Amino acid sequence: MTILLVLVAVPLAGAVVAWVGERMHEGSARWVALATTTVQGALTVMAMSTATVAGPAGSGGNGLVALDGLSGPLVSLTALLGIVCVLASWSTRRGPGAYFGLLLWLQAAVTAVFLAANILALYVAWEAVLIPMWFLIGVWGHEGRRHAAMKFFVYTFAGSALMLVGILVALRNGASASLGASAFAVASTAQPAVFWLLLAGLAVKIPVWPLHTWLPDAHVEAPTAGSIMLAGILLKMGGYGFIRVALPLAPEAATAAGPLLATLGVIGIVYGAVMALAQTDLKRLIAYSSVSHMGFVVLALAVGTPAALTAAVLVMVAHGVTSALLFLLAGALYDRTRTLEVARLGGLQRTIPAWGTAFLFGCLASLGLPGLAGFPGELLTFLEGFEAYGWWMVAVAVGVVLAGVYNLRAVRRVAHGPEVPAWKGLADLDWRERLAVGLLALPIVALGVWPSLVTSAASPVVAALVARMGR
Amino acid sequence: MTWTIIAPTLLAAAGAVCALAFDAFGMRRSASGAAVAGAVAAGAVPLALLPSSVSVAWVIPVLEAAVALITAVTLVGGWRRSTTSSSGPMSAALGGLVLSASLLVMITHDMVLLLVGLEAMGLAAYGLTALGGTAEAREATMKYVIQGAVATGLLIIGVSVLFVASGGSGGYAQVVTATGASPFPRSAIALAWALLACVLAFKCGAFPFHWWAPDVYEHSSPPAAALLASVPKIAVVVATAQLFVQRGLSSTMLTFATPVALIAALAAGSIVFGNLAALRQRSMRRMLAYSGIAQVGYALVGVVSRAPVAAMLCITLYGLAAAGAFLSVEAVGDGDPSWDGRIDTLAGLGSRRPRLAAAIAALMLSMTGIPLLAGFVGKLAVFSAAVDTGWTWLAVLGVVGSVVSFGYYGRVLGAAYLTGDGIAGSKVRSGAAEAATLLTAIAVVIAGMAPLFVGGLAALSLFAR
Amino acid sequence: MGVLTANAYLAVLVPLLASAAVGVFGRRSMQLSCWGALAGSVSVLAVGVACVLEPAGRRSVSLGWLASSSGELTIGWHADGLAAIMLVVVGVVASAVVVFSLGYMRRDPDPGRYFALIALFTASMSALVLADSLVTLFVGWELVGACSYLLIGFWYDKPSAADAARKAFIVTRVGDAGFMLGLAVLWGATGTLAIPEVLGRVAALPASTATVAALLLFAGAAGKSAQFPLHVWLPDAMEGPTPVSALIHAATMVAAGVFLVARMWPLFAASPAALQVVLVIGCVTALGAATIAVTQTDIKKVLAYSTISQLGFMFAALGSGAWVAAVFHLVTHAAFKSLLFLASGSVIHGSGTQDLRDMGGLWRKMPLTAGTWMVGVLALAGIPPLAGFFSKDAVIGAVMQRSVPAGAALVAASLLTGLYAFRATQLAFFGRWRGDVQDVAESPAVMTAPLLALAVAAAASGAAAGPVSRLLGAEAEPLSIPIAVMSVVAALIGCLIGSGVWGRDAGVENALPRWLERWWMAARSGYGIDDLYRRVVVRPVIGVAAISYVLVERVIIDGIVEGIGRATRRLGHGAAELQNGDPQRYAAWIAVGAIAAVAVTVWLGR
Amino acid sequence: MSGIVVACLLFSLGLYGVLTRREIVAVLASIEVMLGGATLLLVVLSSTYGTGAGTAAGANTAASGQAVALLLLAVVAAEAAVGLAVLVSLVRHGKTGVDDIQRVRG
Repeated sequence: MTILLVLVAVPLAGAVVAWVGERMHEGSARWVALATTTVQGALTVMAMSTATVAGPAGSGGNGLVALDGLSGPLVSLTALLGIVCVLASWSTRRGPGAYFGLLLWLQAAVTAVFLAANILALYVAWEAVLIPMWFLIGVWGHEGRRHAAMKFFVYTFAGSALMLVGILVALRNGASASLGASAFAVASTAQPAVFWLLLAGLAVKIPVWPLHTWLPDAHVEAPTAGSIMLAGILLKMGGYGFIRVALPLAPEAATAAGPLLATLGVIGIVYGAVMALAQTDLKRLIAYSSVSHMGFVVLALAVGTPAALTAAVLVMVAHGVTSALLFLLAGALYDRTRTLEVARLGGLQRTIPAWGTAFLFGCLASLGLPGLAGFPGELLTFLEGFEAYGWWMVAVAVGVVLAGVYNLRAVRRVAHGPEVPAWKGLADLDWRERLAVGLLALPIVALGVWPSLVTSAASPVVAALVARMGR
Repeated sequence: MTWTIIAPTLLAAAGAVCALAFDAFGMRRSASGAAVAGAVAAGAVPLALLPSSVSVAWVIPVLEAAVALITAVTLVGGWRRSTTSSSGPMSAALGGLVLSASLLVMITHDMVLLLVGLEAMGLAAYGLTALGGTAEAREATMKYVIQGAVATGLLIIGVSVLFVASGGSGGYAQVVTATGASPFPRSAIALAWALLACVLAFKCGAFPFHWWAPDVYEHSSPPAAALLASVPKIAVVVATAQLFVQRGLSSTMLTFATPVALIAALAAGSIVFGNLAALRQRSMRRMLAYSGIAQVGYALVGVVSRAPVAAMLCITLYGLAAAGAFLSVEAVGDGDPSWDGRIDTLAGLGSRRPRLAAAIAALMLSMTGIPLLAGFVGKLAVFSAAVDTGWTWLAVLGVVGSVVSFGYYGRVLGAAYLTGDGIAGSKVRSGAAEAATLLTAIAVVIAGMAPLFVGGLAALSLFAR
Repeated sequence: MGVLTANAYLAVLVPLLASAAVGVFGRRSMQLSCWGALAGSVSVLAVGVACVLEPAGRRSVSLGWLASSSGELTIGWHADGLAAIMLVVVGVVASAVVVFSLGYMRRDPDPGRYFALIALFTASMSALVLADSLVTLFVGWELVGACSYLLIGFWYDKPSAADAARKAFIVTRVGDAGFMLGLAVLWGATGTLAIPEVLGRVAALPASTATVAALLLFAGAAGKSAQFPLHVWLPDAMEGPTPVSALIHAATMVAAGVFLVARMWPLFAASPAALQVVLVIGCVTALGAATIAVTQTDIKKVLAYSTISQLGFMFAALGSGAWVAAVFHLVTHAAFKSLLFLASGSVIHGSGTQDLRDMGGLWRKMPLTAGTWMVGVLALAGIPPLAGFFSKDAVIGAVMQRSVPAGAALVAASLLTGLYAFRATQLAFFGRWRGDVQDVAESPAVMTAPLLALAVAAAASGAAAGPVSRLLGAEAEPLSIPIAVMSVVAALIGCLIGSGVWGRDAGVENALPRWLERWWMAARSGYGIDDLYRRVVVRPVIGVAAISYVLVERVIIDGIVEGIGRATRRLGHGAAELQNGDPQRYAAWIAVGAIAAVAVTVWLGR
Repeated sequence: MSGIVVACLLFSLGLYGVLTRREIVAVLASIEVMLGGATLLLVVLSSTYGTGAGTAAGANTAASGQAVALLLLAVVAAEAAVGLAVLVSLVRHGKTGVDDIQRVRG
């Protein structure tokens, strides 16, 4: 159990050391950050292997920390993205100490969310994520960063504030604070209130259509590492919260809200794809593709069968690595060209081949090509969705086609086509960026070929949750 | 034994008198020193006399100590000002008096003493505001006096009715029993309680009796504002909590069913008005003043949901942060005398004075109610009490208020960190204000983190009962 | 031999590993990457032959791919007769193409990537063929589409190639969306996606479900096999290197649609309505594509439309219940069509142009290519004793029994086939050399050798009718003489018109009579279907996206969010304005406030 | 009963004066009247409404009421003193009317 507490403490310690270290010795922050994230990665692997991954939530000493099949994959994703973020922001010159400090604080907070075994601890960690993200977007962002940072903070804070009230109402109606295996459901009269209040916070985070408009602004303005953590892992807190807290607390209300949530999910898929089609800025395009992918998660959560929930976890992890790769590449490109206007880009496969190939790989993964991470989760969601909602899945099929359209259109306009003279002498990816791309490409292929890496861990836990809900 | 109860008030008053004496002999430094010593002594006594086992009896002494220490911090924060300008020692002495009156208000259980305490606090506040020295300060004081007078009138009527109804004794307990059976018709008693509620609302700056607050806090000297924005507010809210949720502190019986709706209206009004008006403010102190109105609203939610300890905790933790915030204004002023007190011209503070900026950030985020900081602990206690007693809509209003509050607290952070350029700070004249700000910031962080280690957050529900 | 049939997955694994090796190490030398790709395709051929010689029956393994509580999605392989035939076809054509590419891609700067992609394609194709569950089949299906995308867009800096690649992948994905829906229907109805179980439970399915599932699967097949209305991508796919067209867009990938219907035959057999649709689409495509092929000026476009037409024949056969004939025609078509494409590659390589109007009299300078082309053309036209005659005749025979108008349409199509085949031959190989390049020379041996091999295969595959149908578990029907005579006569008429008209005057197309001119131009542009799609589908979608982004996202949804922010600030203004500085107004507020409070308390407390 | 009416009348008059007079001096004067009225109310109430007027206990209420009234006089006096002190500082800067002290707003 202590290793789980360490998983939160290590990044925090790293954050302090990085921040202080930078003061004493220029450039030491990034090495400290790299060391911390690698140690965190190793610890996570150790924790995953020793913890009874398949067992119910083994709660920590004072009920603060638990690791099981549901939170395991997401904690591992966080550790991986932590390393990638450090590599991606290796050359930040503006206050690296604070930058890496905040990044590690963010990682610690997110890990704490996934490991929290107590509702209030989960809420505290959930809010603790906001502050570093606000600073990352606000200080190191691009031109419109102040507005984007403010919008991100207030929008998410509004959602999570209502979530707090939901938690309080739940606690009043007999829910036990521990998220472990204890008897769970709230009195059925209070379930609608609890469910909708909790959903307010979760829906903003996932994001569920139409509560998504903060995402593109935050992504366009955030620095590379900020985008990677935001898209890669912060969105998953919503999905995780739904499965870990909202479903067990208010099962009947969740079933009743199923059709509405499914509709919002399907709209999210199609709407996100259509919006991505209309974008002229590469990062905004990737942000909308995230909205579309998370639409699958919402649909899966709405269906609510054990298979669908497993699919939701799978899509979350897959989208985590895929969008992280795309944002890593968009950030790397921005560092070189200082613009992400798709109209001004072109022929990059010829100019910077390594980047071009990685971008193509990312887009193929994003459009859900089988053999890559996106496909298994989306297929299982599609199948479960069809079984639950029948011919509504035609809209999802349209969404899948549109995903192909906007991804290939992006590749066509950015990577293919004749070389643009303006970008003649661009430097291709350096070894750090290639390592980061490799670190992401590996899981993308692994999950695509053998998805039960995640599903075999998540499926039993989810089945137990659903069984206990008596659904 | 009664002496030990009154000791803190007397010690604070003694400190003030010594300060005046020293000032008469022109010894400014020792005058300020005496005031600070008085405050610290006033804080030490209740702590020393704490009963061994932690119980509800701990609450009032701990709050007394907190109030005294906050006063000491504000006096230390104003050290440069009180040792250099001629009216300095006078404001230090008045600070001691405010503390002394506030302590009286907190511990008394007698209507008349409550009246005397409130008036003494008011008069000392008039003095402190006037010492701001500027034309606006004088104007603000005059307005404060006029409004204060009207409030005093209403207070006297209220107290007199209750005093006579309770057979001339005026003790809270007697008043409560008299409320049930008294020579007066029910409506007279209702009038008295209503007036009492309104005056207490006036004293702690709740809506719609808040008019004096923005002017006074903006134009009095920052250390004075730090004191006035925290200590009197805490005292009045503690008194309100005791009065309206009866002396037993834990008993859930409300003396009079009807004032609950009135206090709920005051609370809701304060939250809405305070948050909205603060959004528009350009001057930092005026913004803090309006946000104070909202924060009182949150505390009153605790009173409404019959959780006196939660209400006291909420207002005290806010008081701590508010004092720190006003002292930070003084600290920034120390660094750059030409600063016009506006938020937007705080630009670049994050890079120029990182420690101070970090302290300001902690204080702002605490007042917003972000977890791991003191404000969240207070708000969580109050809102969970509200939800438990069925006042869920008040909790939602409070929570939404906190979200809106990031609109203006966040703008301070935005100015400090997100904008590059800004006024080039000169050499810092004296570190006293910055030290005081840092002290409060650290206290806020520690208070925020405490529940994590003290048996997990679930323990918070202890406060909610 | 046993070891190969036991673990047929080698057909997938070896090319996959080859592709990875070539991708990483192939940068340096052309030979190394060529050998890598060849190893892949030869291994497929070897496994195919092994399975043909020793029909080991169902050797399949299924692994828990996606563990989910409500049903097991498994992956695994299943080497039966149909798979064996397909493996042989893929093996032969792929090997020929790889050897041919050694010569064709000599001057290309990036051979490593080319051969890696070819090897990856071979691996995906055999994964598709060997698939034991519909999930694995779908994985192979999409990967094949992706490889075709990457290979069509091989010269990605050519805008037309990049556009063609994107168009191909998107149009096929439209079909694949239908396929996915079909999967969902079957998963819902039978609770599993393993092919044997699904087919086992087909009988229990209600007719409507079977029909819907069959039609959806057919949608996927139509997309991949470029049947009307999803055929628009194949002509543009000619932008890719010619060997790619030979491998992917002649023999293997486009045949995947036919393979799918054949593999899921019991499902189709269970729904006559679906078969009717397949028949109609097959005939319409066969005839329509043939008319367009006649008018094409680019030699590869002629062959592309010819492929669409021949696939139409196969689907017509499937639609009329003769799936064995369809598979047999698939085999023979793969042989002679890949031969024709490679020959056209050799012509393009030698003469430097793809436009038939700039060619002429090449048989003198490129005898070997001309010879092999003639074999291919005769097989295509269905002239006995070459392969085309046997397989096309079986198809027409089966279709004629099913419905005479359909049969008539196919006979007309085979007439047109003969017409465009010989028109192309006449324009390219006979008459005067109209091109400006002078030193036209025969292609090197490395290119002509595969031509010869395929020529032999094209000729001999006619005799394979017996073994093929036996492998598929059905005895070969005897040739019906009247049908055979009718189709041969039609073909001969076509050939005569083709070589005669264009023999006399190579430029006859420029001076056509008014009415024919209009039809001719329409047919050349594919009856404007491409433009229709662009106007009706592509442009509106982009337009709607742009408008809805500005309108729905920016104005409505984000408008509300930002609006709430602004409204709160404006309220703030209102609130702060209350404080107008007049102390008496404040005092009045206090008095009024107190009175109101008293009134409320008294009224409530009464 | 008439005592209460007088006290309320005095209080209302004082309040009216505070709200309407334009000179600050007059406002302060009105404040004195108002507070005087309030104190009077206390004395009248305690004497008429003491528990059992005329009995020993009643006398007790009346006495303590008057004692508190004396205390109130001191408080009101202090209030007036501070008010006048502020007024003096304002007058020194030439501001005597309520309109002159309306600059601080918003």
